Amino acid sequence: MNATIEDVPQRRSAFRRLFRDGAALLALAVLAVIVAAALLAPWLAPHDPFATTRQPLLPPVWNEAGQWAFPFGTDGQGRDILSRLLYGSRLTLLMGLLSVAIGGGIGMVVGMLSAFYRRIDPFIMRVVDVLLSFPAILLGLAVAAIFGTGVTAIIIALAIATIPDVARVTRSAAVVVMGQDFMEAGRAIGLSDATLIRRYLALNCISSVFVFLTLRFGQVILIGAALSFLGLGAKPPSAELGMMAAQGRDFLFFAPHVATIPSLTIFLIVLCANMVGDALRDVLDPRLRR
Amino acid sequence: AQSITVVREVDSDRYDPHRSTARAASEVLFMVADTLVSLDYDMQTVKPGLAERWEVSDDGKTYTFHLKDGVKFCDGKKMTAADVVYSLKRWIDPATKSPVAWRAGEVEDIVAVDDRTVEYRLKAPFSELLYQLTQSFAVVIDQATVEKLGGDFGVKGFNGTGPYCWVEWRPRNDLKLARNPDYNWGPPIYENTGPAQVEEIVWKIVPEENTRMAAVATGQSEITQYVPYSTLNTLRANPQLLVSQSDAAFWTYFAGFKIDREMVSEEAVRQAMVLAVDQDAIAENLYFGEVEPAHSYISQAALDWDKDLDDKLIRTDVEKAGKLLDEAGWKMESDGFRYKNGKKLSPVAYSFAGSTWQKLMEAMQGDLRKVGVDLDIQAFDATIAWGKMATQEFDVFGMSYPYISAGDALNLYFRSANTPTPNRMNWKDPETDELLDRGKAALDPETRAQAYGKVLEKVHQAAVWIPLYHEPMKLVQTKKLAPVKPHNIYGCGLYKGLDIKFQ
Amino acid sequence: MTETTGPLLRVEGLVKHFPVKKGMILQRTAGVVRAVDGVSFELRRGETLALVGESGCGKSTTGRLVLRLIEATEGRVELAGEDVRALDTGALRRLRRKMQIIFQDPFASLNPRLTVGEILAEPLRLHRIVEPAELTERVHELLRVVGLAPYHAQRYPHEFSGGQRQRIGVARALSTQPDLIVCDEPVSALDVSIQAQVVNLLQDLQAQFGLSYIFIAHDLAVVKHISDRVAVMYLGRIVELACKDQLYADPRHPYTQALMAAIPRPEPGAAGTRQVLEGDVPSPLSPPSGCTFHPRCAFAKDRCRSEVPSYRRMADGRFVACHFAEDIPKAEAAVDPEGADEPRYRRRLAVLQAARPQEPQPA
Amino acid sequence: MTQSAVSAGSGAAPEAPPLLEVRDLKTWFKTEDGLYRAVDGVSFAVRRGRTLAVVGESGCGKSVTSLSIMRLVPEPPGIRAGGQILLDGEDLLEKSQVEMQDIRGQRVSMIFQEPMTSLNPVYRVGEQIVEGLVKHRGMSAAEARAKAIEMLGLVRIPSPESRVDSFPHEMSGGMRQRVMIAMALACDPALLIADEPTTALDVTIQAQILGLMREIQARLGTAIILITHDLGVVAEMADDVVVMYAGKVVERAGVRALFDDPQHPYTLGLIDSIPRLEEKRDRLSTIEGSVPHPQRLPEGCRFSPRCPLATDRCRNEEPPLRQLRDGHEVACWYAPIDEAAA
Amino acid sequence: MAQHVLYRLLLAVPVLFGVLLLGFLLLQLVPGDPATVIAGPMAPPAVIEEIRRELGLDKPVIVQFFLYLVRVLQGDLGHSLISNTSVIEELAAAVGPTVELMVACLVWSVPLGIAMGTVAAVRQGGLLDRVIMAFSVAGVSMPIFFIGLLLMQYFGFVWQLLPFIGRGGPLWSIDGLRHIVLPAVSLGLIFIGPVARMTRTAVLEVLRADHVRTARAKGLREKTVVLKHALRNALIPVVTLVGLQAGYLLGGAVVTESIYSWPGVGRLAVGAILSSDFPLAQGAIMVLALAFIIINLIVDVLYAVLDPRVQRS
Ligand SMILES: Nc1ncnc2c1ncn2[C@@H]1O[C@H](COP(=O)(O)OP(=O)(O)OP(=O)(O)O)[C@@H](O)[C@H]1O
Ligand SMILES: Nc1ncnc2c1ncn2[C@@H]1O[C@H](COP(=O)(O)OP(=O)(O)OP(=O)(O)O)[C@@H](O)[C@H]1O
Ligand SMILES: [Mg+2]
Ligand SMILES: [Mg+2]
Repeated sequence: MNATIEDVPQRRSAFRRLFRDGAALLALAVLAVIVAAALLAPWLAPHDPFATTRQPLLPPVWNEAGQWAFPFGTDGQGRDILSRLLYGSRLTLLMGLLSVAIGGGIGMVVGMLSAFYRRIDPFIMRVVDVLLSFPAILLGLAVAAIFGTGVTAIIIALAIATIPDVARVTRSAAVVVMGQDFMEAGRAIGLSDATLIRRYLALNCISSVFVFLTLRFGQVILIGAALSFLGLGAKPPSAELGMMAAQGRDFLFFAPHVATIPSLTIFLIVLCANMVGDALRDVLDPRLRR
Repeated sequence: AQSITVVREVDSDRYDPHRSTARAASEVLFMVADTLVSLDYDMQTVKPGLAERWEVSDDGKTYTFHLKDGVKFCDGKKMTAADVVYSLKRWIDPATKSPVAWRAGEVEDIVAVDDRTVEYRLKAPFSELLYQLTQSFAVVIDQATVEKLGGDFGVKGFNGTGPYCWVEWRPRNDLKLARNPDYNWGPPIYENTGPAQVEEIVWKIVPEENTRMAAVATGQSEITQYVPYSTLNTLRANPQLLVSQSDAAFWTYFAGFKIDREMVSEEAVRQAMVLAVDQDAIAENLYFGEVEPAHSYISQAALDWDKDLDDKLIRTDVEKAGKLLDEAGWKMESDGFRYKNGKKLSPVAYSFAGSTWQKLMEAMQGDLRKVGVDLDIQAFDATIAWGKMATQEFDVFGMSYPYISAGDALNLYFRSANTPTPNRMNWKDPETDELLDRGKAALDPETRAQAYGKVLEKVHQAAVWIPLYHEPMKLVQTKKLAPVKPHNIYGCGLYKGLDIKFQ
Repeated sequence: MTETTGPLLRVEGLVKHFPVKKGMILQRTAGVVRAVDGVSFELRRGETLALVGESGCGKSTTGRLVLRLIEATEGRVELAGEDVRALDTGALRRLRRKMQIIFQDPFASLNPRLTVGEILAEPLRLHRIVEPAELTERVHELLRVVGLAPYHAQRYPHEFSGGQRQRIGVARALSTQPDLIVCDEPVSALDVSIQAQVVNLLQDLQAQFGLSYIFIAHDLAVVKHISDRVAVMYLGRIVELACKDQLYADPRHPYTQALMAAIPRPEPGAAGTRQVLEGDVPSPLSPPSGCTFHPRCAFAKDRCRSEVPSYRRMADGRFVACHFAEDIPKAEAAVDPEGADEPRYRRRLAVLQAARPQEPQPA
Repeated sequence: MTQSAVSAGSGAAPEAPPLLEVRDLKTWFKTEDGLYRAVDGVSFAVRRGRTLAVVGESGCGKSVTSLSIMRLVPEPPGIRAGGQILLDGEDLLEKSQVEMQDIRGQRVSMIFQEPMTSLNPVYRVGEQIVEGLVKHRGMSAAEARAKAIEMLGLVRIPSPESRVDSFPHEMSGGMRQRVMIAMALACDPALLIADEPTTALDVTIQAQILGLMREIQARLGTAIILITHDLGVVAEMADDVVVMYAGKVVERAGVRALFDDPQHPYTLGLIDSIPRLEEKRDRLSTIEGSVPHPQRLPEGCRFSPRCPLATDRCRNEEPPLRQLRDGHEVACWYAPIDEAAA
Repeated sequence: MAQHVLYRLLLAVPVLFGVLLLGFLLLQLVPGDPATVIAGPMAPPAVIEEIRRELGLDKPVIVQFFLYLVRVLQGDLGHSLISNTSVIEELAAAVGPTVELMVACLVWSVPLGIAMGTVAAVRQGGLLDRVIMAFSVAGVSMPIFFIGLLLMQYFGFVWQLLPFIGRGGPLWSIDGLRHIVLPAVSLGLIFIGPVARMTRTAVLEVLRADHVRTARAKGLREKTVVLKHALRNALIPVVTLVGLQAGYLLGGAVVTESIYSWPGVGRLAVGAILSSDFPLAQGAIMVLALAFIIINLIVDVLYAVLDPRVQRS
């Protein structure tokens, strides 16, 4: 009897399909290279990223006056931009990752609880609305004013700013899941709320939240950079891409590489994260599939 | 429509001469009001201002000023000796809470002898008085306006006798001044003592230095002194622009030690740190050679600088710095920093946020790293920073200041009475106080120079500061304007702006 | 206790009002949906009671109330003599073993993130039905019972067709060895050919395990095939409850009659004669006064407009909620159970069935 | 394969050419996961004023067939892989989309399964009916509105004068489906394709809508292609029936012939697996297994894996649609089944 | 619909209150002490104490908040600690330019973004779609200050086409227009991306909807189908999302205003927070939050206009 039951052919797994999207794959590869380079900064960096030299504002090698010793040139204090870039990416990525992880974690829990316990939903959503009324940059400024400037302040601000968005996204995903019969089936079996939330709700929301967080990761880095730009930024001597861009701004008109190279690196990281996120969403969100 | 725009970095909190000490305030106050006496470009010669002449009594305690005739306020009211008296007395009135009242000396009384004569009586001689009276704190303002506007004086309006009149201030955006057409009592340092030659001056706030540079380069601003050094060479190469410079560099940047803090209480440590910092490199790399590296606490060209000290100044010597630290018991560990009794040599430095100080501190940090000192920089935004720097919680602080003479600088920073601010070093030394008193009260220049010279020697020896650089005055202007000669009084390059005119 | 003699399930005066809330902060109650409005019935062991009625009449809500998946507003539910509504969380969870549910939508009723094995093992583990060592064995057995193969345990729900998923749902319901299964339209979403498979499966399982079903459906033909008794619901109330033969042969409530008349029969030429019920189902937010069916009822009198008919037992043992149940004329379209001719294709079918390999009987 | 026009099933005169004839229609989909031969050689004909029912299980290609006639299959991923769709002799597959715009809504109309979502929620129903009239009939706004009200009256919507200004969400499902019918019939099309028009509705409402469709057909003489999987609806509505399985037509017959004398094992199983009110059975007969996934179509006869009679020939060779007798065609090597064996 | 809007207005009250509370609390926690800031660096402790008392800073936090609320309700936001001007006046002067900038940005970027998104959706998978999507993903990945600086460098500095410092005057004057071009373009460029993406998604979704199939089945022209039946419906989610993106836009405005020295609320807020000008910062945050609420109110009204389904409920 079983021989006659046709099974549905297995759909290509999300990852296999992701790998067929050339652009996304490239983006993923670039991102991987950047992450690896950032991780290996101490071994890759040709110079001490904090050591000043007597050659400020050296242009990059593709410029006539460039020197191979400083492939991307030097900044206003004669520090090697490539080395600072490597270390800077580290901090920037860490900043993005941590704030997205913290904010995303809290936001997800809040969103799921809100969808699961409809009683507290209106209250939570009002709080989320209030939080949403604070543009991330203002939040960043205020938090930085409290905790002092520095990466921690930015991470806290960005994490807080991430919470309401993630909570919303999670909630709307969770509300859809809540409406499905298997939630009721789980309850009918006698599962506790905690198990239902963990094994049923969370597992089914996580992919859309994950996609959102991938996209959010880029945004967070952008906002972080903007915060640096507005005068917060990491504490010297540490290097952070946004801060480097802001410092390079002083030389924008005649030594543009000091600002553009870190800016472009930010752009590249965010672009890749967004492209991967887009591709993930296309793959994981069947509604948008072609 | 002969209007010019001057871009600058920061705004003042208000434009009340007695309550605003920022350079941003003085820049405008010099234009909208006048002082009794003026200072010449050499920063040493006192010239007439509202007073056409003056006498000093033999005991140095009484100054008699004879005022020019026909001076009027912007609102058309005639200025008299009573206005002068009112203004100066408001300055020293405790109710005004002026942070710069000390600059007026120990006043016994100021009286209007008649409409055009003012007598300034001191309790003790004050050799610097005339210099102080050239500053913007000593401008003459209109009592009626002050009383009418109350707290809004210098915010919503102003009434002075300057070559320009107050039109409108939009805080943090711009401040508009219009020419006073009746003006003809300009100081003789200017060729043009009559009405100003442009109709309107707009002081515009552009915090980003790069944008300011671009603004002059593209003609959106006609003149400014606030361009980044890094761009000066580019600007000099621009045929439409003119870069001029005042030789007097009486604005000094330094890092001070709080000498009673454990970390930097040893003279050897301080000396080592001074030795480690490479001012020449900083001037060259950070400022493109546009500033004068400082090894002295005041410009060596300033009045009463002690020439004997020239050879005794501490110059960069990294090796010697290391040796000093070794001797003092600070041992280099494997992480490249020095420790003593398990404590890392990591002094906390407070500084202003913003690119200037950030770069400067980072450069120092880099230099100090080389001798195993880990400078822990904490930067604060201007308004917080002042409060922070009034505390006792840091080891090093970054500061810059304008001065006219040795006496001006030393009396400000090294008096015991001036702790905790501006004497943030906690330099409490009776001998210094006595020498300063002597210099201040001296009736002849030699005595004064000698007294101040001693103080200079003492503090240099104790290595209480790391001098960084003396900032010269550089003006960038479009060639559409006739060349403007930079002044350096209180760092205000345009001073009264009487020589600004289109070609 | 009267466990062995009494009915397995007794439902009395079950009411569920959903408040319709307005406002996000103050949550005023703007009205109530009377989803279930005084439903009473009994269910014996091994019996199948069907709930039929149009969409939104409260069938699913009733099923859920019985299982206490949602809290009732009023009424009493007794399972094997135990008051379900009075149980605390722990006791309720233990009781859940005894009552299970099967859903309509085979696509939404299985957690897509768990393998079939995990789905089936979950209740076994939770209620400690088997020793952990025997877990896999038991999962495989369950799969076999519903006609799937053990190797299916490693797969995820999306790798199955609708019919297969419905079988997994059935297996999950069976895993706790329940006494009662609420089947909420278990075959509505399936194709005809698959529908028959699942209906047969349910019947086989009932015979094998002595299950009781509450069978929710709107297909009266399927209901007739599977159930013992049928309850017809209209706007949250049972309007008629009777043995299936009684009901199909002679429906007494005008709504039951209309419902039966409306079913398209797979008999060419049968249409055209029947009378069609006019109008739409009223909103449960503002049900009509009196008998809620009166606006659509061909026999409505003044009394129907004002007086709510009681839910009463008629002489022949059925329950009905109509003032004039005895007087309503017999419907033309009523079904004569033995009335059908042997179809012409019977012999051909027999060939087909003969050719088919013998169906395995569930072990 | 029969290329000639299909003649009547229940004795009607064969002389009139069919209104629409579909010949060997193939519509495939090319997707990331591979090629779906959703419709793979479908032929049937619709006569004027008559109803053709298309039955089959979910996914067998009923909707794709109807959308192919309307040329509404999105391309890509759809591929017109072959065949002809002759409307009064014109091949619709050859037409450009712009030409099709004049045919759709005017000569061929369509109504869909979901009355809840098939109307645009942001426009009043009147406006949505008027659109077609203005486009195809060139009516003025006032004329079109009058016509819309008339059409709403025709589909028995109470007080059409006010209902014409309602939004879809203000109507019940049954009413919306009536509006859909009014809209489809507004321009007096010769052919109406109804894709499961009552599946989403309650039985009582379904009965209303089906009655309405019969009535309107009688009045306007519109030919109808009725797509459904409910054999009850087929029996009630159709004149001719096409049974589809996995993208193919397996049997084609007049409605009586089909119910009384089904020939294909699939049709047979289908008809017997539905429980009937009139009879009492212990068990339903079933068709074992399930519909093949369109990507795993078996070789040969597509029903062969589920067919108890299947032989190697069935598994290797695809049976063509053969005419058994007048108007009754079946795609099975063994039809008619030898009943002597029983 | 009026009821709907009124309801949304009522809803905004608790949000606004929360914003006030948060703004107040945030600034309560700030380490800098307003009294010290006012008194200046050299003031003796007694003076600072007196100022504290004047400002009510010695009272419990709750009382301070209550007093603050009372004052706010009376329209008194206090005085700037730095410039001593009335906060309301400073804000009033800054709101205009910010609104100007927002309008100038939205007026071109939203229609263009919607057009681009629609075109991309209609040409899904085609070259144009890819180009537009590449552009928009680049747009959302670009740091706003980078765009601003690039535009400033080329259009302002290198080619000297447009001024880039401050506001030139009201929008209807030539100078005003010239000055707003660069900020509005910078801000708009970061906004086009999200709008185009959202529109594309929404249009794609609507194009798949049953009612669009109905419209096609009616024989309507493709243009009518897309513009009348798809776009109108797609605008509903787009409008909502634009509202949700208001925070993003406001954040962008803060940076843009800083880059171009645009005298708006964003710049004011940054300056005030950086200089611990508490009353001004509180006021500016409130105004920005208010702007957010107002944008969302406008969105709600638009939503009601676009979607007849909300009008009754
Ligand atoms: N959670 C809920 N909140 C508010 N109303 C509800 C809720 N659940 C159900 N209802 C309403 O209660 C009524 C009965 O719903 P129920 O799902 O029981 O109907 P049903 O008979 O199962 O219909 P169907 O055949 O469509 O499944 C409906 O009007 C429905 O709108
Ligand atoms: N746009 C599409 N892309 C890919 N495959 C499609 C598309 N549209 C339909 N199909 C496939 O074509 C096959 C036939 O679909 P169709 O909608 O015609 O079935 P149906 O007979 O109408 O089923 P139902 O009764 O469920 O409506 C299905 O397997 C489906 O997956
Ligand atoms: Mg239901
Ligand atoms: Mg279909």
